[in-house]
Amino acid sequence: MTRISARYLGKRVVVSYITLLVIMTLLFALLRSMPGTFLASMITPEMTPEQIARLEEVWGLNEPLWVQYVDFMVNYQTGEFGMSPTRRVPVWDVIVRRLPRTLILFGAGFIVAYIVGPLVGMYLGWWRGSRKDKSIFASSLVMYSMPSFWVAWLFIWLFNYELGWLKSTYMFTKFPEFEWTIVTTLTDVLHHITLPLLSISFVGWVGAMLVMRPSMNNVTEEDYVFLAQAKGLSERTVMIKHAARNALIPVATQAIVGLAFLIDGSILIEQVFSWPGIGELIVSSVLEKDYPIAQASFFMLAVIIIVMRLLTDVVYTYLDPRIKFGGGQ
Amino acid sequence: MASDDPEPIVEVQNVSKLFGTTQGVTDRLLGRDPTPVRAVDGVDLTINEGDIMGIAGESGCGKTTLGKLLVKLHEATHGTIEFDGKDISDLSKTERNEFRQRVQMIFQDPFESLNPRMTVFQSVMEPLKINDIGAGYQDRRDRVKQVLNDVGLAPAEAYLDEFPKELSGGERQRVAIARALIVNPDFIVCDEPVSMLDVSIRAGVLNLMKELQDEYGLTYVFISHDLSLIRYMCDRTAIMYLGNVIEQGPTSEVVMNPKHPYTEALFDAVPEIDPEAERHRANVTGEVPDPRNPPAGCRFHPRCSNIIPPEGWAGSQEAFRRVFQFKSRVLQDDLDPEEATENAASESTDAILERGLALELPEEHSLDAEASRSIDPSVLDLPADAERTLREAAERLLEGDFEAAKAEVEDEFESICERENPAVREAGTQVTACHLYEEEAGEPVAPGVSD
Amino acid sequence: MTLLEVNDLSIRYDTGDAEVHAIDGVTFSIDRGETYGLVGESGCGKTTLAKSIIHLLDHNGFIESGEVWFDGTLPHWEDENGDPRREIVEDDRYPVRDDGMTDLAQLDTEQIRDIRWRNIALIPQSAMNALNPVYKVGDQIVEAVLRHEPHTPEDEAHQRARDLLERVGIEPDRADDYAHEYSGGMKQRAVIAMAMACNPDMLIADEPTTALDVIIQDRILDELDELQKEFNVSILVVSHDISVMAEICDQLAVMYGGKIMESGPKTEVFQQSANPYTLGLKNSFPTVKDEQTDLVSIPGSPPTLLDPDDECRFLDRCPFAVEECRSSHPPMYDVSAGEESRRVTAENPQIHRSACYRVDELETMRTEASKEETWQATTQNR
Amino acid sequence: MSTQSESRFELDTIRERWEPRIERFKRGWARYTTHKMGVIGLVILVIYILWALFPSVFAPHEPAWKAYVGYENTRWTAEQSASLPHPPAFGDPFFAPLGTNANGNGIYTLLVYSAKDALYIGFAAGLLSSLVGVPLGLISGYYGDTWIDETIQRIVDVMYGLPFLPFLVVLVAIRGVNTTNIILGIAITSWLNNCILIRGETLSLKERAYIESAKVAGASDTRIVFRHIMPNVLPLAFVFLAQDAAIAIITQASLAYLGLADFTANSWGIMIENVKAHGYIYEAPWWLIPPGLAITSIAAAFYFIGFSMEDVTNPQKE
Repeated sequence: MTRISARYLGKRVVVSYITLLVIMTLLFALLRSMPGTFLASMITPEMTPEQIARLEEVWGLNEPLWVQYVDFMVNYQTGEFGMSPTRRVPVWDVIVRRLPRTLILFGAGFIVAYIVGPLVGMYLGWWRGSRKDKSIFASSLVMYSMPSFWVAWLFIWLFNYELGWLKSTYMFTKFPEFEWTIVTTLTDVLHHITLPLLSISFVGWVGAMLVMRPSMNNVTEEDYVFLAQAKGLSERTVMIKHAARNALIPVATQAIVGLAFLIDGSILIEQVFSWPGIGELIVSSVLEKDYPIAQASFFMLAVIIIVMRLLTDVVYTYLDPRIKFGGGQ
Repeated sequence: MASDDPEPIVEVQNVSKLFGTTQGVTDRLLGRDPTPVRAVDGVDLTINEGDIMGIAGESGCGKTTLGKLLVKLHEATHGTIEFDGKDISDLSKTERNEFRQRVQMIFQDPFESLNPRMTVFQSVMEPLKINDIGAGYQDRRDRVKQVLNDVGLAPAEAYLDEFPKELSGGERQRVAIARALIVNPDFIVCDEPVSMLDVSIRAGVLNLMKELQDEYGLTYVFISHDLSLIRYMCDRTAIMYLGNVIEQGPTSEVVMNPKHPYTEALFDAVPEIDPEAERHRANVTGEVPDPRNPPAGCRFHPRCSNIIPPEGWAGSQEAFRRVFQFKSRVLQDDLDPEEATENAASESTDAILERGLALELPEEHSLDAEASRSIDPSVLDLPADAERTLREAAERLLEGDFEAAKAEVEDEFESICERENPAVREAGTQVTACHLYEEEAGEPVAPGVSD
Repeated sequence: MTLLEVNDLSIRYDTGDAEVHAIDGVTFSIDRGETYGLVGESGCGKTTLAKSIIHLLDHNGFIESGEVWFDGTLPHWEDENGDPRREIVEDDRYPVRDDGMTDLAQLDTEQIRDIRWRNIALIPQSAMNALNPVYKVGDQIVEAVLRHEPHTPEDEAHQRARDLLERVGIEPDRADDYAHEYSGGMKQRAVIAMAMACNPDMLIADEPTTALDVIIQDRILDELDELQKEFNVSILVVSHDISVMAEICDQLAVMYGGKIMESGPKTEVFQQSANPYTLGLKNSFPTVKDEQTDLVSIPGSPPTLLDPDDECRFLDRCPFAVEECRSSHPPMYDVSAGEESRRVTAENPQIHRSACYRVDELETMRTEASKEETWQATTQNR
Repeated sequence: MSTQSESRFELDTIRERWEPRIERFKRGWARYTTHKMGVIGLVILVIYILWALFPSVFAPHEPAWKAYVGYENTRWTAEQSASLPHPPAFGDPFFAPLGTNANGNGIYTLLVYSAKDALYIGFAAGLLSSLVGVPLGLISGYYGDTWIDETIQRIVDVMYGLPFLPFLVVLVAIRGVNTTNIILGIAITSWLNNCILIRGETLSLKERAYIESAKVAGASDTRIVFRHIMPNVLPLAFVFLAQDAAIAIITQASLAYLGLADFTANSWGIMIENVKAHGYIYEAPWWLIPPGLAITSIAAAFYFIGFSMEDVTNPQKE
């Protein structure tokens, strides 16, 4: 990792930070333009105007807009997310409890999708135009067309309802009959996570495949692949070591878009499986009009995406030695 | 072919073109400095009416950029280009339209220079449409047919509705020529017009271009890396190296009697079709340096066989060339003491000297004692003090003190070639930019006066 | 001593509706230590021919018929001297001849991989892009060494890579660099070094200098020359550039439309050209040193080779065509007999041969061919 | 004299203009039909378009039809009510080839009547995001490396930092849950891809020699963009349109699932949501599976068409 200089990394962090600030501003504007103030859910018809005014004061809504904005920006960066009006607990506490669960599910989904996708893409791209390629490609497009929550239900119906193999709700067993040891915890989580993970990756891998396949196909026409064949290397070695390794480079770029797609997927999946993560939280809080929570969850998801993009950059430099970040061309 | 009383049609004065000077917002925010490429650097050139002016050079020498400057596809960063007495960077709208009609360009790749979604007719007619020439559709169609016949695509009807992909490379290039000719231009820049064509087809296109020159009264700039084509086509030739024109003059003189060491090397390197021909190999070292960071002084000096020793150099020029290489290698950290001494028989400073003084040259130019990248310093006519300095530096290298080694050689062995960029001077019938001709020519001359 | 002997080789490309007769009944042979040139314009089949020797055709290309005898065999068919074992030679199931030569055309994909690089290495067209950008140059050479000599210790292989690089004039330290850190000429040298990694008997150089500037080209040609002297390797050069060929080849074959039109020792082919196509080609090639005579192009364009007719492939563009040319493509005639106005087919692929029915009228052909009108007349006739 | 020659001139111009295009189209079509996948996609799409245009022809009932009682405004018996949702029935006790939902509506009928909604959302959102993304991509590419490009790219960058679905959820929650807002929301988030890809294509087209050749001939920026770049970019834009349509349909279904949909409309997404809302995921596969398959098949049809077209318009294969 010598190719990526600390200076370059620093610059990327600054740019990411600016992006985050812009997104926060957008978020602020978005939530202030929600119908009614975000106190709507706390205000009951029998409240007096004084009580409402007091509430607004407590929540800082009587300040001028720019003060609210500055407060918001400053508070958010210090993790000061305020109180949840419906749950009456600090938003931070809720988020912190939920974040790891989302990361586990989403992270696992991401890894599976970006292992399976490029692998299949590699095979299809190498055998581009063959019967096998055509049929697998068409089937994966069909998979890509399925609404993920619907797929999840089909899985639940099959593996949980019919076969009873796997769990369909929550991350842990609620009232376990076993002791919590490392082994039981892991098996329990595995029991719970398999179906949601399967549902996310069932659709998610196709995005990576769609980039890998043409990329692989282009690479097969490169002279170095031809030379590798002329060297007498086996087809497998040529395909994996010489072609696929180069074809992966655009996949890293695509991952930035694919990330957002997978986050969308995991929100739906969390909903289906009552997986207690951020995605589930954001939807329920919007519906409950618990705006501080919605706002904070949104913020956390944006942070996840931005951090992941930074990581993608690093992976990119690793994949392509021609790119020397921080120096000239 | 040149007329008796040449009228300049294009005058290029001290023109430079830098690429990569602009920066994005983020780059600016992050304080990245642009490192511009000096694609064309201080070029003076005069092109006479009715001439075919050849511009030759290796890839990356700036010949294509110069061509694009001439047709105003790029704007010059410095300097002026005058077409028919008018500065082309400063044209009114009507003048610009006129310029666009009078000046045309033919591009290298006929597979790229025609819009794949336009028929031959549409492509050739487009300039008429843009410049609003011709009365109505039928008139334009007739003009197109006539030009197609002129470029040897007969019968024209058969080609009108074809798409480029249905044509062969030669046919496409003829369409491209027709497209340039249809507005009746005076001046055409041809950028490697036949380099993508097969040999047997090539001659036809070249001859066609020559015929059309008479017929249409054209002036050409013929850009090519292929020196035999330059020889065949051009009346006058300019040789470019790293953005500079280093020599120009009548083609036959430039070819047969080159003045600049680079020109000489360039022509030496061209293989001969006659298998019996006695040919020299090019006497240069290394490769063309990065145009982002060109050498100081004469751009060619790091590779030059005729690098000029400083006054008071007691040894031979041959020896100086090697000493100068040694110095450059030390300064660029190119001389690795471990590598040098690894499989050497002799003592280590000797080994470094043996290696550092060796040049990688074709057999005919290397010295007898020079084999497998090492040379015995004693065969060189090396002054004693120079050898002492080199040994000092080698000593430092062995100790691993590279800075000290650099300091040892840094201010020694200075050649005028690395200090000063040579001005353009007369040499014989040519003008050339080389310090070798400083004394005999005296004052720098303006280009184009030499005829 | 003959190293490679190609007999009546035909190669087709399957395009779905029709077959492209890329190579049609080509015969030639290369001696050890010899440089053999295949020269011709784009689409004449020269690259296809060279690649087919080690089965590197595109997926829709296949060898229709013919033999490719090569003096060398698979590692597991060899005895300790590197010759094929007795029982292999005698067994009819193996494509090995009594004189120990192996028919490469009959080897399957797995088998030919053992021949590639170990016996026959290749410098591909535009070697500039032939180095994989994501691996260090040295490692790519090591890869070739380890593939064919799996018992070599890793550090020995690395040392060999560095030595090879040094041999072609690259600092050994640069073995740890990536290709993008190399200049154009260095990449070309690195590929040449890689080609020498397993000490092959033969090199196939496909347009080895086309993408290079003249000065670098000059240097690379010099380099190839030296390598050949040092290792006594045969080189099969493929190029469209006649002047490069004139410089480096010993023997030469001029190809057109999937056929060899003229072949023989270089000087004879160039100086006593005996085929209308060669004569035309020479006319259209400018030289830099000589005072210029006018160039003359060959009218028309090359044939598509989609299910071609029997007639001479050059017929459409040939100013000397007679009725006989329509009957079939001419066989290779002995030129020295032609000089004496006799028409004798030549079996020996090493002598000067020409595929033209009018080989017995060389005098007329040569004088006529130097005139521009001769060639223009053909255009007007059609 | 003038009128006659003028009209002739115009006619010729029209002929000259269109003849090559028609020929191109014919050739493109011939190549398109060699893709089995593309043809299947087109057939599916045509079926759904017919469903959308003439639902009454294809559906056995109106959407208001209810099992056992038809269009009568009577109540079910307890027994009848308990049998709902009813599995597929062919005339006994009523005709509903795919069964009914818990309200007694025929699944097949609802399926047919929902096609309109899906197509509307697909085309509208796809078109809208193309209308934003393609011009911006063109501008950004053509003025590559200037402040215009820089600005557009920074906007795109920031937008990519947004989590799409939550953004949509919030957006729809603010603007009110109706189809128009859903379409707007989808378009706002999906133009990014078009913009980036069209920009890349434009950037590479811009470097082609024929663009420079047009410049030397004196062509204006507008002429270059509209005559030389656009025609080469548009086929690609259609490809993206098809993909956007697919994404829009899936997204709309996802929103419906999250409870953000106009529940008065007939929509496949809402049908699935209803399965869950009524708690029949495990018991009524005839209700759960068809709408999902419908969404899958129409999205797949759009993808099939898009990818086949990409192959056809790929200049390297032309």
